[in-house]
Amino acid sequence: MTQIFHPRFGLVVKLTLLALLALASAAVLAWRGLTNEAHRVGEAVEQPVPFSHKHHVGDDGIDCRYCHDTVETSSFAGIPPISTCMTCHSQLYTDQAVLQPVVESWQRGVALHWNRVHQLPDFVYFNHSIHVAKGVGCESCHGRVDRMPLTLRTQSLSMEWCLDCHRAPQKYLRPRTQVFTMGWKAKDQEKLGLALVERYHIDTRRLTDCSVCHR
Amino acid sequence: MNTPLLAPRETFATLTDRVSDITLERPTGRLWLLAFALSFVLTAWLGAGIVWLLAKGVGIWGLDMPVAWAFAIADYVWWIAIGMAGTFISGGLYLARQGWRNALNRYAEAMTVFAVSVSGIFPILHLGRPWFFYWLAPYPDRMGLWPQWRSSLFWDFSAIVAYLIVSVLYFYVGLIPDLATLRDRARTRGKQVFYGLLAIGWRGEARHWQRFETLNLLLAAMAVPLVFSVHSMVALDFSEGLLPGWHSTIFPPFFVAGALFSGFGMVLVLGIPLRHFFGLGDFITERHLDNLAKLMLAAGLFVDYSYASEMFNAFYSGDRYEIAHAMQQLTGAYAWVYWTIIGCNAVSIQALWFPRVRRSHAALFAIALLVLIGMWFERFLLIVSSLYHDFLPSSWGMFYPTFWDIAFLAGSIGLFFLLFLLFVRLLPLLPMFELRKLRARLEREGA
Amino acid sequence: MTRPTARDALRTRLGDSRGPRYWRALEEIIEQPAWRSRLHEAFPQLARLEPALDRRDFLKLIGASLALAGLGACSRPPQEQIVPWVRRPDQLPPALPRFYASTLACAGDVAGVLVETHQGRPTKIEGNPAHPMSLGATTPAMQAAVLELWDPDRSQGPVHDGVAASWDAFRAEAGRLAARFARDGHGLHVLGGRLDSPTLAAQRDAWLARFPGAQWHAYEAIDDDNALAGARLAFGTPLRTRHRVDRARVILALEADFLGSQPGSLRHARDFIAGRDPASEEFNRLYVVEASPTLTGARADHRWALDSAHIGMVALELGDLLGLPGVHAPQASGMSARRLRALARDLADQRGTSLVLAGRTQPPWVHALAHLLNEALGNVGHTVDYYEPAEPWVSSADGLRELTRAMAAGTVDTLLLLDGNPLYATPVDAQFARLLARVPHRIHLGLYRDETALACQWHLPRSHALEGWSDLRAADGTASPVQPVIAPLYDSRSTHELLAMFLGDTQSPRERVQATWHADDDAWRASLQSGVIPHSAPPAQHPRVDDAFLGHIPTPADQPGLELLFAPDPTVWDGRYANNGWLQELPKPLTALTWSNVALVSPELALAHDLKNGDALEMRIDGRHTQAPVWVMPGQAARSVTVWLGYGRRHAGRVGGQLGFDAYALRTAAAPWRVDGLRVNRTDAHYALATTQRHHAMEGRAPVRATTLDAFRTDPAIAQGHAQDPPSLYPDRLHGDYAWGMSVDLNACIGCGACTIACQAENNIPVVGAAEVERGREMHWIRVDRYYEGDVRAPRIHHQPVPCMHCEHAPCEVVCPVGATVHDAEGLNVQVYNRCVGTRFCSNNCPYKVRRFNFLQYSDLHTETLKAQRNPDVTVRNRGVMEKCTYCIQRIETAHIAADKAGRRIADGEVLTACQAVCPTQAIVFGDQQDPATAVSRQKASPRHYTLLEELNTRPRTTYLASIRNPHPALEDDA
Amino acid sequence: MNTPYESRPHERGWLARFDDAGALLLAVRELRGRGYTQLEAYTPYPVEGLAQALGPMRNRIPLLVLLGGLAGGFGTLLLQWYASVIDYPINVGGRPDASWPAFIPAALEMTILFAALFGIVGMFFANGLPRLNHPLFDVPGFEAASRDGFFLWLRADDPCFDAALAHDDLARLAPLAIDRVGS
Repeated sequence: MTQIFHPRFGLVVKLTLLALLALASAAVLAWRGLTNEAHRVGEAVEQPVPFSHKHHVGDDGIDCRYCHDTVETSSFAGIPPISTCMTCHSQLYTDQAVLQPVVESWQRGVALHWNRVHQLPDFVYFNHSIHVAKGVGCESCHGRVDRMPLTLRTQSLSMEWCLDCHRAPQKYLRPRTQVFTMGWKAKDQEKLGLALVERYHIDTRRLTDCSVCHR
Repeated sequence: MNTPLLAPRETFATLTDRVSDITLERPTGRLWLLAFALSFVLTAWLGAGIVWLLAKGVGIWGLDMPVAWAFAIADYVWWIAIGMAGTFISGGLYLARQGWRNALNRYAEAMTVFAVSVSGIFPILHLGRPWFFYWLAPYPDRMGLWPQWRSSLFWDFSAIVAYLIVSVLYFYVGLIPDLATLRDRARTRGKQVFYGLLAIGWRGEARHWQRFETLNLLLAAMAVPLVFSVHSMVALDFSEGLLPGWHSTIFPPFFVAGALFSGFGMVLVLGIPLRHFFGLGDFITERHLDNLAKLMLAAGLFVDYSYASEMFNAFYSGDRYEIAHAMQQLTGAYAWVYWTIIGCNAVSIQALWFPRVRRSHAALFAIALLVLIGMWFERFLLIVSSLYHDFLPSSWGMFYPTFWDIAFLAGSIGLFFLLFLLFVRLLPLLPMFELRKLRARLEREGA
Repeated sequence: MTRPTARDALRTRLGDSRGPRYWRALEEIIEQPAWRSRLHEAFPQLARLEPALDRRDFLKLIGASLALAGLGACSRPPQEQIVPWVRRPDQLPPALPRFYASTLACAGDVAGVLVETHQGRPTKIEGNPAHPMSLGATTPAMQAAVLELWDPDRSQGPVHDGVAASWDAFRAEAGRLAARFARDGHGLHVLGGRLDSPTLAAQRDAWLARFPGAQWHAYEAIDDDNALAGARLAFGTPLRTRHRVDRARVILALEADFLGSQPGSLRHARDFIAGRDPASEEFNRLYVVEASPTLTGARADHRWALDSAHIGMVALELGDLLGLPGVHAPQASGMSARRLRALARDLADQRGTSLVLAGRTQPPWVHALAHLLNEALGNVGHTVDYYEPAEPWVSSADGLRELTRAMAAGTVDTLLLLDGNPLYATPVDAQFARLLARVPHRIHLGLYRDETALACQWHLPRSHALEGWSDLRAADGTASPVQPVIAPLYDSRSTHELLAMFLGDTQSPRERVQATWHADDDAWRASLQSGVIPHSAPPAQHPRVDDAFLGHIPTPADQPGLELLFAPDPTVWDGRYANNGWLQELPKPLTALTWSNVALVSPELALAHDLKNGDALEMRIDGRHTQAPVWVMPGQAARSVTVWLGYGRRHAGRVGGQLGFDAYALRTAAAPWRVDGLRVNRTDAHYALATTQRHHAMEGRAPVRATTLDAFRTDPAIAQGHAQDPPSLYPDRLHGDYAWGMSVDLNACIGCGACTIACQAENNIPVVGAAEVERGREMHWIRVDRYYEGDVRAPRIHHQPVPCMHCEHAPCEVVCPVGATVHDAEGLNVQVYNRCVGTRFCSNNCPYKVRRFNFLQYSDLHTETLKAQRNPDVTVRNRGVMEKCTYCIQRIETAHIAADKAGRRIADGEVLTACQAVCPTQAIVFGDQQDPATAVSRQKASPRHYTLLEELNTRPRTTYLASIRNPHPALEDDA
Repeated sequence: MNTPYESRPHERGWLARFDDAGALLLAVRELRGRGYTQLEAYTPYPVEGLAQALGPMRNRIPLLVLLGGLAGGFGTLLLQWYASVIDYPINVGGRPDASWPAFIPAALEMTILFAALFGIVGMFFANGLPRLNHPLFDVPGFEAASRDGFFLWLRADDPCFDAALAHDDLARLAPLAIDRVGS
């Protein structure tokens, strides 16, 4: 009888098996990475006009509600009509090239198409007004927009992420007066949070119910 | 019947040569090619069905409200039940030290592996959104969700996964020594490499044998509770429901018996032709067939008993819905199915009381076939008869199978035989090392 | 020996199925060769089992379904965009729905509505509580108006000689015609429909003045000629009748379907049920004499089946017994003296609080007689009064006759067809198609390019009722404004605008309507907000009946043969809603049929001709003939065969074409409602009928609990099962701040099916098509079950709406392997579509079978207009997921958020489920059952309260109140 | 042609073939008696007592199976409890969060699965498989070991191994053949 395999062949076989295993798991991870978000966290989104929250919020100190004026009344925070932009930009920087699309939109009356940054699936029913009313700061989900030259997402917006707050809102709640302030910090978040849960009558029993977000 | 379990003329050498030559030397027969072609066509039909199903949805089947489960689930239960006998023969009879199992367990196990694999197709494709089947498995997902542990479907999912993995490995481990034999006897380089790789360098060293035997014993000891539990889980898929006819505690044993019953049927349906075409009379003797027939009869009688007790319980319970369900079975729209089942599973097997019938291969084959048919109808009736007339008369309905329901049933049979025919060509039909062991034992007993 | 006749055979078999015992499916009584048919049922030959590849009609219906739909989940979602306003219109935040008061005229009835709009898209119709003929309720047809608005098959632009044209082109044409007929209007004919819009009436007068000699005809396939002609017989003038059902203690309906197909049904139903509260002393009693069962008959305490021809005789015999001078029946009605005497005494005892109604199918003299009886019983001014219709009544039959005569004579030069489909919807003997071809200039205004449109040179798209200004007058004479809730989707005009074009009237549409009412802007705005024009209803009159008509009452020729009856289709009416998927798929009351009409035959007839449901029946009546599928109707009068109009459309659109059979082919202008001498014979052909309920017997399981008033008064708990819930092994899980529950009062439900279609509109429930319904795959979240009880010839009929029960110990939840259906803290059994993988075990395990599964891609993801119709607050389900009633969770959550923001509790009645809101009789009550003060808690405290299948101990949140009948003591045994 | 008597660099020992299990067993006992420890016996089927005769061996398979079973079973129970009580308690059909009876079936299946996996993997490791290349495969006639050959390998790494003596010791046991292993 003679050898069928070269001495080192055994090693080759074992390595191949390991390689296959690694490949499979890599494929799964890659697939999961791809399927869930339209664009990744921290990835600035291309816009028709390079609108800078940093400039408007950080430098000029314009309140969120000046543009997103339905955030307290409606599920949709509201994307400002061009007329809102024109309140200032009919005087300021009117000749700036970057503002051309806005000016045109205003003159021609054709709408401007912004690209969504915070995008949820259709079966998720998020309501801004209730979150604002219960003391969830803009910053908690949108990050420090006052430091964003170009708007980008800072949170994954995955269900797990939502649950993190819905399971223990006290970790993030702030007084209603501070909802729109950027970079606000509580001295003792845990203590304050629990107090606010009390004060704002937040029924934590149902916060993780499916029906709260899905209909 | 006292014919020896192994023809005396078969020595270590001869039996090894005869069995291994079937795979190594024997040319591919025309009959095999024919069978292969046929099963290939059926499998292709299944393939087309799967594509169409993924494209359109489960609506291509005849499912409706209230009958939201039908053919696919019946097929699933039928196949997984057939799988059971293999494990029982190689595991249960091994523990029971039944020497006659040795000739059978290899192809019976192969049957198990293929039947379980085929059955696994159905529960997945039966989902409304098959591509999410993995949501039944617990894994850290982005939704922070888990399977719903209380559902018998989850229990069944874990049972199938465990059963599939264990039975495949059990089958492979048992093959290793025989693969070594094929490696050593192969003449062409290709075969040497093929079997050499599969045999992973088995040499038959005494200590290796020792560990190998321990493992085999333990696997056997685990395989038996495994199959029983698997079929209990399958039963719970129904008895966890509150439908009249489903909500019953006798289901698990009932299913186990039914599984053995149909399993032995399949073992015979496969064994008799194998024995005939490959001249394995020396190994699969009259006595083997006789024993199988007796086992099938025993299992059958248990099944018949559960039919009886089902009826009795229905009427004894005094529960309106149970009684109505029983009456539906006896006289309702599907009564003809019920009586077919009785004919196949209760009446036909009574012939097995007579040694003459057990000795006639044709009769045995025919009865086994009837049993298989009867058991499929039984699964079908079990599912549909409870669904089509449940609690509120207003929602009563019927089930009408479609072209595609048939396609999946026929296709699955095709796929099973496709795999089995490949097994016949590529792997040893009988466990040579166990036969050698048996030969040695017989000699010792003889001396 | 001699074979007994079929009739005897039936009697003997019926003999043992009488009395309290519930009888089984009809097939079991009229013994079919049972097992063969069952074998067929179980495994029909493969021929029937299409490989679903050549499903043209189906594909057309749902639009090409996207292959591998769900596999989309494996790619990144597309980048969404946000498009802001340039200048935002001054209105509420975009995400909140707004409601506009308007009025709809559907299926011969008029009621005020509130139209819900999302970002300017009308998505849902609610009744207008301020409108006397709605009181917050709507009919199924009104619910479906939204789908009609968004129907992609609507006509979208003017067409001239088959090629696309423009309104300018037509304006020119109109100008020419106007000039031509300005001096002499002869030859200019207009064919309109029911004249129920004051503004239209005004325009009509203007028209006739502007074009002297021009003629205006009005035709409706389903008219109320008999009622008005009857009033003319009785009073000399065609007065309209107002019925005050709520004041009536004893009601006799002579084939009058006042709860169903008659105008004012919504208000009548509310009033009728208001008079049937078992808790109060007052409890009315309803006698119905009719040939074919109607919703009214189904609710009757005594429903007596009698062929339509002899119903008048009953009225006469009754008048005789009541001692009315000059009243005597020339012929016996066949109604037993026992019944008549009891009925007469009952009516006489209730002087002033009784009420006699006659149906539109009865000849004028029966109506006149009804007026006479009401007068004799002193009901005038109490339960009934009369008013002069503000708009002159034009007889539909006369209108058609005059027009066709003129067309035949060739004196019609230009025919303007205002919104109607006479080519299809006219009796065959009018030969409208042939005559129309002779008219030189044919102009059609309509919502669809239908049969008539195709036969005209000019077809002009009409604006939908939700797209234009108008006004309408309801059955009680109340007028209310119609205001646009959306700009016309297509290049269309309203009827008013079209007429204005000819009249050279330059007012804006709004001004025109406002002008009709001489209302200043404030008053006008006020009535737009309330949805009612104040003081618009004509004053009541109490004229004396002139009984001269008694002199010449025709004696019905006592023919042994069959009589053929015509009835509007319960859902598609005269055929105008043929292309409306919601209405097509809404199960028709009593039969649960969808997508087709049938010929209703009595069990006796079925037995005599060995007919079973779906058999093709050949019907001949002097020369006219057609073939129709049979439906064996329990309670149908022995010699009456009823056919529904409205099917057999040839150019209805992609949904409504080629369904059912055309009953107009049997109809004549002279006898639009009933005709004698029908001959039928069975053919071997068979129709596949799509029904949503196949078994109508309760099998002794009593899902519906009913008892008589006397029995209930002696033992109020008679309908109840266990006092409280049976014990359970499981701990009681604590509830949230609210415990939502629902109660359905079966004593109030009249089985109209409005809840089903309202739910469909609210919850984006897809239409699946006839083939799928036939398979049992309809998607309705709330179904109305019908059960028959007792004698096949005179069954008791029960309705039971069944939504999800939201069981506290839900069987469905335990068996779901992925937790896609679970409970929330407030007791809702929630279905999480995006988690569902579609094992369907939940449905198998639901004892109430209320779950619905998307076996295929049912919801249309492509047609833009259909997408625009959807409710944005409800997820659109794709194939492969389970769905079911959610208690309108979107409405609960909206209320929740509003209340939570304000830091208050949700008030009782703040959350109305869609089914609850639409119900004309308020049979459905929803609310927090934890709070004893809420309406739902009070209902659940009633002694009539019971739980469906309570022996299963599923602890449902949806429970029922038993139904109470009030039979005449002397006729207990005689339903 | 070389005689067996001179020793070589790659000496691996001698392989003797016997005609049946009995003879092999005797030979093993004999050689053990002479103090040889590094013996290996190759048979076409498991021969009872042979392994023991070859000297003490460690067979940890049963222990591994036990451990695997425990891990699988309790691991599954723990996971189910954690998921439905700690991580995301949801009201399912009004059942308690920790529905122990319902947790058992899956645990049972996983017990068996993991026990089997541990056992099989353990067997491979303990037996040093896969081992595709082995000196014995060079020995002519060794293929009979998987047919009807009973072989005894006297390993060169045996402390008291001396090529010549060992060969004689083997020859004294009247084997069918003696071959050199390795070269």
